[in-house]
Amino acid sequence: MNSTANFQVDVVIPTQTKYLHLIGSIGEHIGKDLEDFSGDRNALAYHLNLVLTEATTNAIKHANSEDPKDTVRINIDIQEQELIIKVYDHGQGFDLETIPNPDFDQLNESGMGLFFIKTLMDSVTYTKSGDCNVLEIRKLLI
Amino acid sequence: MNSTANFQVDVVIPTQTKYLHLIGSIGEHIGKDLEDFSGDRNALAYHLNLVLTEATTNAIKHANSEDPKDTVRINIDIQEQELIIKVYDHGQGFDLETIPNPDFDQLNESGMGLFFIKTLMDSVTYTKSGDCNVLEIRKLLI
Amino acid sequence: MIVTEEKTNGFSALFVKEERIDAHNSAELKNYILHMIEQGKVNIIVQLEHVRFVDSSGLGALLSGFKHAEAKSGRLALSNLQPQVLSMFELTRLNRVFEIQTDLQDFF
Amino acid sequence: MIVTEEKTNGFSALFVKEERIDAHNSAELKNYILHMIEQGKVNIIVQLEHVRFVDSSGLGALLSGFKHAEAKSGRLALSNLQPQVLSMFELTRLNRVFEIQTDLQDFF
Ligand SMILES: Nc1ncnc2c1ncn2[C@@H]1O[C@H](COP(=O)(O)OP(=O)(O)O)[C@@H](O)[C@H]1O
Ligand SMILES: Nc1ncnc2c1ncn2[C@@H]1O[C@H](COP(=O)(O)OP(=O)(O)O)[C@@H](O)[C@H]1O
Repeated sequence: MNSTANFQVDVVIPTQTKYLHLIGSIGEHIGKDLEDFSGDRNALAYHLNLVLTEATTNAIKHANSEDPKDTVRINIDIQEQELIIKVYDHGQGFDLETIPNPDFDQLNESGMGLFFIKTLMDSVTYTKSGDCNVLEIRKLLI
Repeated sequence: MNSTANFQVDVVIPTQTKYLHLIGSIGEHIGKDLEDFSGDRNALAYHLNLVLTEATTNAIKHANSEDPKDTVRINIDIQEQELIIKVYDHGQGFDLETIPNPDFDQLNESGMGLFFIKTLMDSVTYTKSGDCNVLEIRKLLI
Repeated sequence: MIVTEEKTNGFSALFVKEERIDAHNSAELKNYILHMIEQGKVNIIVQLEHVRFVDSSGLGALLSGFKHAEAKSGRLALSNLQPQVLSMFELTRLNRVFEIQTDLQDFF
Repeated sequence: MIVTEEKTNGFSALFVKEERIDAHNSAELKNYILHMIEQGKVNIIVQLEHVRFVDSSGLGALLSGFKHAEAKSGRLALSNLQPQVLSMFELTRLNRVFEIQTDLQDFF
């Protein structure tokens, strides 16, 4: 039997930054539990913590619909060879292609979140899905 | 605005004890985030960690259908006044009413899990639900 | 399960270096203690300073060690419990079974 | 955000006592540092020994402090970074911006 069987986590949180710790920790634990991953599991754990934190922060900060009952949904699907994170927001959306990488010679206080996500994971897309937007992040586990 | 808005966590794990840490930690974080809870939030965090760990352990150990692809689903629903945990298993089930409290004068190595759940939470039921069983645990947050 | 063992004043001190004891690692702790007792180390103090969380199977592992040590006229005691871990012993009244000290040194 | 401040050799050492800096508490860290600079404490070493996790907003808070200290002819440096936290500075090449020492004492 494969020691890292498929599993799923689905979380719906209010748009409040106090929940970032919960979301990040879930990513950290998942990384540490992926016993079949041949790379550095502690690094993977940190990276999943970071990527989930950054993606959720963006959904809270940039896509807040001003409705105090607005929520962010985070879905994590761990398959044998791949981990798929989906973060759903109810904001006005944005065009991922137009966001440039940070200028490393003159770094800015902000604008590093998507850079981390793109650098540490294998693919990232942002699309409309029904009445919300979904940031989909994939990481190969082989 | 209520600072502890409603939120939900839904996790599906393989029947392996290595995932207990993840499930327990989620409970611990939720407890610490419940800013409206008037009682001791650190104690609540420990209790949710414990109750989720015990309930998931039972679903893994006593209800394992021998199928390596068997899973346990854990659902946590945080509402304004109440927290509801549901743990779904695919085993043969059991009758919660027939399980006695531990004999404190002659304690046994096992049989303390349900005692913790009943003592620390406000209500517990175990019922059939479709093709699975569900242990439902409620804790008032007022 | 990370544990270390030390011999002090005729006792074997067992330091549990895990933050969490649950059904994933409690069988290992139980077997470790039973193995110590089989080797003739029947007076054991389990030092729990690092343990932030223990579930019913963890309590069960310690209770099993207690009973086996007693059966060989030894004893198994506990030290350095974090407050929330101690409260698990109180809820199950296991604090009346185990001798529990604030610090390992308090046994001597 | 739990921080403590110490005056050493003309520097203000700021000890961050949180395990995690993210968008929930980074604004507080940023404002704390800016307030120090406004008070004339323009030479700051941020001691990060306790910090196990930092996100982009945490890096941004430190960078903001760095820029403000520099604008007042001071400097903001860092010490005691855990390896994974250091790797965040390397990924963004912020390790070329900040002076980073293994230990607070290494500055003196
Ligand atoms: N979910 C989102 N909805 C709307 N805009 C977003 C979203 N995520 C990112 N953006 C846009 O992309 C930009 C870059 O994001 P990021 O790299 O995470 O840095 P930062 O959030 O610090 O600006 C943001 O400033 C914002 O304009
Ligand atoms: N999900 C379950 N499916 C079947 N039986 C269960 C389940 N949960 C608990 N039980 C039964 O209830 C008993 C008591 O459970 P518990 O108090 O948690 O102690 P322990 O698991 O240590 O025996 C178990 O031994 C088992 O027979």
